[in-house]
Amino acid sequence: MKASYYPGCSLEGTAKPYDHSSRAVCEALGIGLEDIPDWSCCGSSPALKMNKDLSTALAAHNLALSETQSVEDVVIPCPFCFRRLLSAQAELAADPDLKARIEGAVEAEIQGTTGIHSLLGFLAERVGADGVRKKVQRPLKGLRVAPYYGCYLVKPHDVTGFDDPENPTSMDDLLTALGAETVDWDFKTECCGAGLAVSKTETVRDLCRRIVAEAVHQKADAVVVACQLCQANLDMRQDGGAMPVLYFTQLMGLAFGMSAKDLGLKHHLASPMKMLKAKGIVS
Amino acid sequence: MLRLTGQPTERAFLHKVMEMSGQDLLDCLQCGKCSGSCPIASETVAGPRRLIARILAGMKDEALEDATWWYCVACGTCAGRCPVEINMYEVATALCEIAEAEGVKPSEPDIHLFEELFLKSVQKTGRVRELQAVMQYNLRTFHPFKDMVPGMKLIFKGAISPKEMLPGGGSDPKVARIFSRLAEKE
Amino acid sequence: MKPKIAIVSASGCRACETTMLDIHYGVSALNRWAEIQFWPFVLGSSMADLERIDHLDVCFFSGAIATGSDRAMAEMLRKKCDRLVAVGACAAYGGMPGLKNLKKPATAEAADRGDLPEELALPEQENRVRALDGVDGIDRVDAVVPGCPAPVNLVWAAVSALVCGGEADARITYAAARLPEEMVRPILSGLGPPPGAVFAGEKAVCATCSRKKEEKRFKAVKRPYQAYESTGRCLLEQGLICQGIATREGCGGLCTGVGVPCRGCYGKPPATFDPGAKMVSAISSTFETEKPAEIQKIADDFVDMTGCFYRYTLPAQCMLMKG
Amino acid sequence: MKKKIGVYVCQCGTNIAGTVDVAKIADEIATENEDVAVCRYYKYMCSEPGQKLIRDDIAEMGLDCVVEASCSPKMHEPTFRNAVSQAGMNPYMFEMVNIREHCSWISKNPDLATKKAKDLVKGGISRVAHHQPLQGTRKPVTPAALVVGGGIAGITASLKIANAGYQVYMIEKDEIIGGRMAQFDKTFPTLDCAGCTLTPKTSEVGRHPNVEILTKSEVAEVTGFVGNFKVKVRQKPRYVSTEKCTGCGDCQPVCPIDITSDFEVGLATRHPISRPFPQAIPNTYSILRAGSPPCQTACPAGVNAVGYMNLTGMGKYDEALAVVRERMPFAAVCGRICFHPCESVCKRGLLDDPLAICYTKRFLGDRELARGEFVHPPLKEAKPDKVAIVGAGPAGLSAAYYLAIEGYPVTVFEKLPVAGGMLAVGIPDYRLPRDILNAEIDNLKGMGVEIRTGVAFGTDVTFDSLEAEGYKSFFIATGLHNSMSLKIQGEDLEGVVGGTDLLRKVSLDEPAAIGKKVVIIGGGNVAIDCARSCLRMGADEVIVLYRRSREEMPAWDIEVDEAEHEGVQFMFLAAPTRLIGDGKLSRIEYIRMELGEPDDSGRRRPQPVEGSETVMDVDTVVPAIGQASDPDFITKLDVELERWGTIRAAEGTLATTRPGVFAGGDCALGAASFVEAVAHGRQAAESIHHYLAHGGLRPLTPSETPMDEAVTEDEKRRAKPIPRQEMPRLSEAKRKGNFDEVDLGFTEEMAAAEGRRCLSCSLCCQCGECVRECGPQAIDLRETERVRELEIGAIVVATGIDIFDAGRYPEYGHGRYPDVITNLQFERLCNASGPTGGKVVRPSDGKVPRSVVFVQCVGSRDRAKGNEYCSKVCCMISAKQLSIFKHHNPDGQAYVFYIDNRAGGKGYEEFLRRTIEEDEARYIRGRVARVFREGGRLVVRGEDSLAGMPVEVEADMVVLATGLTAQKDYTAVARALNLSTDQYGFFIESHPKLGPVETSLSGIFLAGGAQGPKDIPESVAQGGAAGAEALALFSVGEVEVEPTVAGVDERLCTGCRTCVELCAYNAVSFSEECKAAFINEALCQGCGTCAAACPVAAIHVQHYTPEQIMAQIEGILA
Amino acid sequence: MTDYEPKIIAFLCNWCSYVAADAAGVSRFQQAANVRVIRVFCSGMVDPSYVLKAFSSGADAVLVAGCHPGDCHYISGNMKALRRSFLLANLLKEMGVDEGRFRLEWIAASESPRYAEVINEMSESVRQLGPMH
Repeated sequence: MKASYYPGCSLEGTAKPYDHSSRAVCEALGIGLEDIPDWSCCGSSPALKMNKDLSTALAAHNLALSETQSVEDVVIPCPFCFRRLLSAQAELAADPDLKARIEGAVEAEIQGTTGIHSLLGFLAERVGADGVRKKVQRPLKGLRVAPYYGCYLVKPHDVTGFDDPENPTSMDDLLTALGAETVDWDFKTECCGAGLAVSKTETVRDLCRRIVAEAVHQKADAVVVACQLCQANLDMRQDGGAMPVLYFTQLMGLAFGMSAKDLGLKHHLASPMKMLKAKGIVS
Repeated sequence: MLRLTGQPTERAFLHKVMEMSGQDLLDCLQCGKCSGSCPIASETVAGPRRLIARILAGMKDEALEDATWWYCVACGTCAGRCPVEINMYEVATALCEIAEAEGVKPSEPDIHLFEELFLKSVQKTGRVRELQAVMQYNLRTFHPFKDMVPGMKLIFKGAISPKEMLPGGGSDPKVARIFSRLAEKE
Repeated sequence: MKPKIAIVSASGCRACETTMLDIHYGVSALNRWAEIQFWPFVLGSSMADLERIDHLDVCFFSGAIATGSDRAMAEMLRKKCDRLVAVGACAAYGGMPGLKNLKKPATAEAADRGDLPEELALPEQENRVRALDGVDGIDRVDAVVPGCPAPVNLVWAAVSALVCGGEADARITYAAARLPEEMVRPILSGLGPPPGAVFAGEKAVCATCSRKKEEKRFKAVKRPYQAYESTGRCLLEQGLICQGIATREGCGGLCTGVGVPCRGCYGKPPATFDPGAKMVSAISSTFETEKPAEIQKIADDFVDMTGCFYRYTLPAQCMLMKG
Repeated sequence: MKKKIGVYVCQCGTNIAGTVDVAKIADEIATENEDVAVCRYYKYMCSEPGQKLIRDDIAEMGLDCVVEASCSPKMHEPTFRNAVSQAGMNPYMFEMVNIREHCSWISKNPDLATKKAKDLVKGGISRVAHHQPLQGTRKPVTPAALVVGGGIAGITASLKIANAGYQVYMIEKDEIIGGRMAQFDKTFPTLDCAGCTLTPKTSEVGRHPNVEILTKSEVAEVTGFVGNFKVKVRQKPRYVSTEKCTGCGDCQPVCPIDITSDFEVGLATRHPISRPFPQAIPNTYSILRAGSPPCQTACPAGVNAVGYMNLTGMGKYDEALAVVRERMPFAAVCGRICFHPCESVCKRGLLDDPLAICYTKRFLGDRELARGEFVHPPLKEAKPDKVAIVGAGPAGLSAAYYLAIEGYPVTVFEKLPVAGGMLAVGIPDYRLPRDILNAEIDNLKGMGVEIRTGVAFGTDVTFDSLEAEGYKSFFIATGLHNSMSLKIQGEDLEGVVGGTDLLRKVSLDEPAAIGKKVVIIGGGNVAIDCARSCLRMGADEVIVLYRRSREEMPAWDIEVDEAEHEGVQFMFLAAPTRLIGDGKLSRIEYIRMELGEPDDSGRRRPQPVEGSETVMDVDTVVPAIGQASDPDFITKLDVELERWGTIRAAEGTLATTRPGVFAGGDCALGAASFVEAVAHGRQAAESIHHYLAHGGLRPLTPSETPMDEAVTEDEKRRAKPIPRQEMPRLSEAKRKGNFDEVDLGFTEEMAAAEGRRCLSCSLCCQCGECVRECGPQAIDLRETERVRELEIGAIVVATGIDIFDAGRYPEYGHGRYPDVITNLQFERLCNASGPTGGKVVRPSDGKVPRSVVFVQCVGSRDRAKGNEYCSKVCCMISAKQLSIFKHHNPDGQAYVFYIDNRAGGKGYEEFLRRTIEEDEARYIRGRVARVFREGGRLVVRGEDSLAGMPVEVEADMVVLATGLTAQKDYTAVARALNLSTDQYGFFIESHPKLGPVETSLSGIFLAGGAQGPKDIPESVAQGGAAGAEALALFSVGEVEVEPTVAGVDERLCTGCRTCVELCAYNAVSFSEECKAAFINEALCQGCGTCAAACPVAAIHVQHYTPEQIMAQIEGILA
Repeated sequence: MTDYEPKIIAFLCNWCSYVAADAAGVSRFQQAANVRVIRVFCSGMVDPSYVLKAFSSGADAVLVAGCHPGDCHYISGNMKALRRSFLLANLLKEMGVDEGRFRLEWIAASESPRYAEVINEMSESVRQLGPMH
């Protein structure tokens, strides 16, 4: 299986563990990732907020770049990049005038035939729990995790078309396949405050505190995320700083027998190492 | 006091927002499910329902100065639950563009500043350099030591490198051209 | 005094005119009843002769109006004779020459281009082929004998009604022709045929067709060679496009009786509006499927419906081609 | 003669005149159209002065026809027709033109709208000139009403009609009447007890001499017309006779099945045999059954596996075995050799693994054999007619068993020295030990069945000789015992043994010399049996040659697997071409095959690969490619045969062409399975019994409709976490060189565990426990669906409403959290006869809730969820419920999240205020965004939009005010009754203001929620109104049937018969006498399909003739 | 061409499409005023002759609308209309009538918005086609 890979800016920056673990896990699962050449920022929430055309154009620019590759699917770990590219492709298909305008701005024609997937969605749909289970070398027995999907993967549903926006389960299934126990909780898609982290830190702190508190109440050993912004916010803005916030790819990597160091597990503020050692998952 | 006279201009702002956002705000039931769903609605941030109420009422200035759309993180929760399927982050973009075009001063300057720094970074290098943007923001808002402690911890853990905070990096002329082309057209 | 008659043919194959020669005891019999004043085909009469004639009682006109001279002759005859009779499908409905109307005439196209060669200009072509009653200068046609060619028995019925008066042997003639009661009664009482009488039946061919009708469920179009029938069953029920259901009778089901699907040479039955529309309606209503794709498939097997359903009637009875 | 036409254009206030220039039209029409004698316009033509205008003109000017241009004819056509007929004009000389709905209301451009209106008027004028005076016919009315739906609206309508002295048939989908109201506790705004209000009504209906209640019934089809409807009603079985049942309730506790109670909205379970509440009408029990379960449907013999599995689960093995024996006399045999199609369709298999039905049955049989006590139903009184059965195979013996129970003296004639047919001589011992078979056959002997082995029918005995001995009927079940020939060279060589011959020899211990290397040809079970037998008989090498691949092999997988384990080799895609040897076989030549295109059976057809012939040494070849009948025997029977050499036996009766002779099993069916043969045997027994007892043939009783095969939530809940039991097997080492049985059988514990795994997906499992318990013998599990035909004059449709599925709001967590309930569930919690005995407690822990949140508009006013309308009653229901809650728990606090409080009704607003003022309910204006768990508590989040702030409420219980929707099956009802529904599925009334209970179909009326959401008083009012409409019809006693039906002009009809097949009402026939089509006016509905298709325009629908329509087209476009 | 107003003849089934047309009016759904409605009992009543008549009398387009498959008030009259529509369309095509000028639509009584939509859409497309001859 081959796919184009669009890491997005954060995965080059603060979220290197997500990038590394994603690449490693895909390799282990036999998915050949090929980076979009010269990819750029999707515009993220600032562009979406401030300039609709710019937002669409930046996403379209990357779509055009991906269309130069000889793969049918783009896999995107960052949920916001995922939703932006998906949304832009749909907008262009629906509005010929917009398409003409944007194609002029990005100096490329856009076919709009690329399959756009979030990394979680791709693994859930193409590999599935059974495929993941086959690769497990070190089952995560005894690990109780709270899967946290955040917003952009599943909301709004008519844009992303992925899983159930109120109670998604695709990550739960993958984690269960790894041998972990998942918490059935109601904060899977409660917002962490996302991009307000820098400018409205207190708002984000309030939101994150509540999410982590519920994870604690549910006796979770860790919160598992599929988004670098969720990870950064939950990790940095929680009370006590004891609840590890891990990428689902890191746990997959662990179960596939990779080392904690390679997976960047030591890079989190709330360190999972002690807990993982206690469970005998890392030595 | 809102004084209504029946002039067609009373609805001009509403129709402009509807056209730019593609959202049919006249469908709004004012049921408040959006504001109940909104993660950032609070004592101080009105939330989508009241923002729509203001637009429907023709309270243009109040709507453009409403903090709600500055705060909106486009999480999409309200859109998914809305009984008439209004997507609020599309409305937020429309309001932002109108405010920008009409020179309305951002009511939430700090959010505005961060988003602007972010986009500048994209324009300059094609990709955003997060830590740089954050450092610039902290400097510009006179909180240079904000998040110093976790930042240091992360550096200590090797998660981030202090070098990344420094200005610099390559450029992506293609992306810069996208910015300039779109600017030309407006 | 014997009635003065004319027998003429405009554009066409002249088969109907030949039928005039075949009637009853042949032309000699006709001569007994009438004085044939103008008959170019047999007497070698010319237009100049016609111009000299002051008055005619009856004219049997066959052939379609396709040329200027056709039109001129028809108009002149109308003026000169009391009863103008259209004999055969061409004169009655435009006939096969009428199918020319589906395409703009080559002469007209050439004229449009401005390179009409001298020799093509003659004879002068009408823009549209018309039935006798489609000509502007003709306000009425007094009687019609349909068919391609018009059959002997009907022609004789017309001749005897219009020329011979109510003579004794005519009764047998009408019985043989199976003309409707309403038409025969006035003829026999000496009143002559009602205005615009059509010397044919008023039902459709099916009424006299000898074939067995069971149930109409149309599955697929078949060509005669594909449908071998030995059962004597209705041809349409076997998938052949037989127009007997929507064609005026009078022929006695001659073609269908020998396994040839009716082609509609008698034109539409009196109560219907357009023969093609009725063929479409009657056949398609019985398509044996309700799935759009399958209906489409059956429908697409009907080729050249215009040429088929309006083979003899395009100028006169096809509503979309008139005018 | 020219007609004098009057034209009247209505201004409709400003409705028309606001856009359409009415005056201009009137002017122009009057001047342009010479047929128009008068053209007027007026403000309101439909008003009395307007109508008078027309009437006066008709009288004074002698108008022939009238054109009225105003609103839709659907609105006022009857009004104006009345007006003109009052002035002495035939009402059909009138034409109505719609210039309001179609012109003024749809356009803002006065010019275009005026032009359009004028065109339409011109069309009307041209048309009306061709109108003919028509006279409707009068038909008597059948004075009986059908009321569809037994809720409060239907009950009200029924009582009104019945009390006036007319017959009423009330049909109800459920087992009891009362509808939704029966589930309610109290009603708003008076807080009356719903039960106390309703039950007197239900019991009045129940005992009313003029009302017949048909429960569990649905309208299947309605034909006819007003006053003369013919209604087919499909009545599902109750299984409990309403006459015999005394309501004692003894049946209920013995029922082994628990299912979720719909009446209690999932808050309690019930048994399939039950009565929803003690005061229910009909006040008798009934049984819920979903249909024939997949296992039973799949079983050729129709054995009730669900029944015996459940009984086994309860440890009632004798009863279980009795259920098996109802359709399968040989439990132990069947449990060993059946190919159990039941298991592959078992619904439990969709959850984990299917039930081990077959092994459980074997356990039951083995247990009986071990105890040595044969269980069979008591034999009926002995009958004199002797029956001869030819062939002691499974078909013959089964027939013998069931005939013996029926009381017939039965003799079975068997050519072979042993009984059992292929069971004895075709199936090797290792699969079916001989002693098991013989024991089950001996049981039959114990019932008086005589089995004469070694007697060949046709030679030793014949039809004639047996008839002389007094045999009255025969069943031929001789099977297929010859092997099919390979049709290749060398088949007569020594060393070639037919498959069935080989197995027979092995079974009968006859010498069957097989060599060291054996090749079996074929891919069926016989081939595998031969292969495994040869191994056991000492062959060194056994090769199965099959011309297709493993996938296409008809043999069962498990058999092939076992054979492979035991060392049988397989050579696929190979077919023999020649057997070589000099008197004695020494070599076989075979050719490679490849698979080509699929054939008729869907399997890919094997084709030989040219030049790939190979020769192999071999000692014995066993052709096992199929079985054939014995031609010598079968042709002498003097009965008709099928082309392929089997006996022709009629489907359903198994009768042959010789009277009194029946045939079944392989000799009639072709090679089939054991269980199919048993099914035939039982069918034959039934047919023979019918033949002998009643002297005729009757097709067998129809089988039950198969049930839905998708797994339901309730079934998932019922699935006990027990894994499928593994069959203990003989180790492979112990199998060599003997014919010992491989499968060792279930233990009692294993069988019982397997039985408990059954989901009882058919609901009632027909185990018969209740039947055994029922004193008055009121239960008949064999009852089947019936179709009743009723003659009806008027129909009241009161099918009621359904409740919006709250699960469609995942954010509210209904179905996820037990304490988030719907308001209907809350009603049951309050109800004294409900699951908690009337205590308002939390379903999760039975504690009294302190904080209860009511969530409004769940499924109402929500376009995204498809229900844009307001359900009208939920605001009041919540107010009522919180008030009840407060009365139960004065310390509690109720919160209501609402959008707008809709309290439009007498006393409603006052009631609502009281809940705020006296019950101190906190009304929060805002739609709830989410219900979630935080810190172990339920939290309801929304916006208090009046305060302008998000708000969260910690709740002990959340009540969702679910909206009202149309019934789920509304399309079926609409189609059966030919009614239109709106986009939500509510039936459309004839006019929203003036015809709220009438439909577009005269004689069919609406009442209650079927027409739209409404509360009880409105439903009752509408029920009464609908009843009155029906009564009005009955009291007049006749109806005028519109003259707008089709007619044939025989003068034009040519008899082509195009029309005959097209009529959906069979109103058109061909009259051989007139040689023309004939239309039965009583059946004709006037749709005009025939007229449109008639190729000679001989058919026309009155008032819609081609002349009229063509004229209208011309007029419009002129 | 700007002031060209096509004339469309619409044969509407009395039980579904006519009800939808009425309801569209009641709901004031604005529609192009180009359609002239002729009420028939059933779409199965519409003889192809009427369609030809309309065209030959000067209509620019013809719409036949009936109940959805399975919902016919007369059980299956609409299916007869469906069967006819294909052969009729082929005939019209042969005679040079543009494809969009004849349409068969299913419009249920409840589908008044769809009725307005069909009318507007058809008016616009026929306007684009221009006059018939």
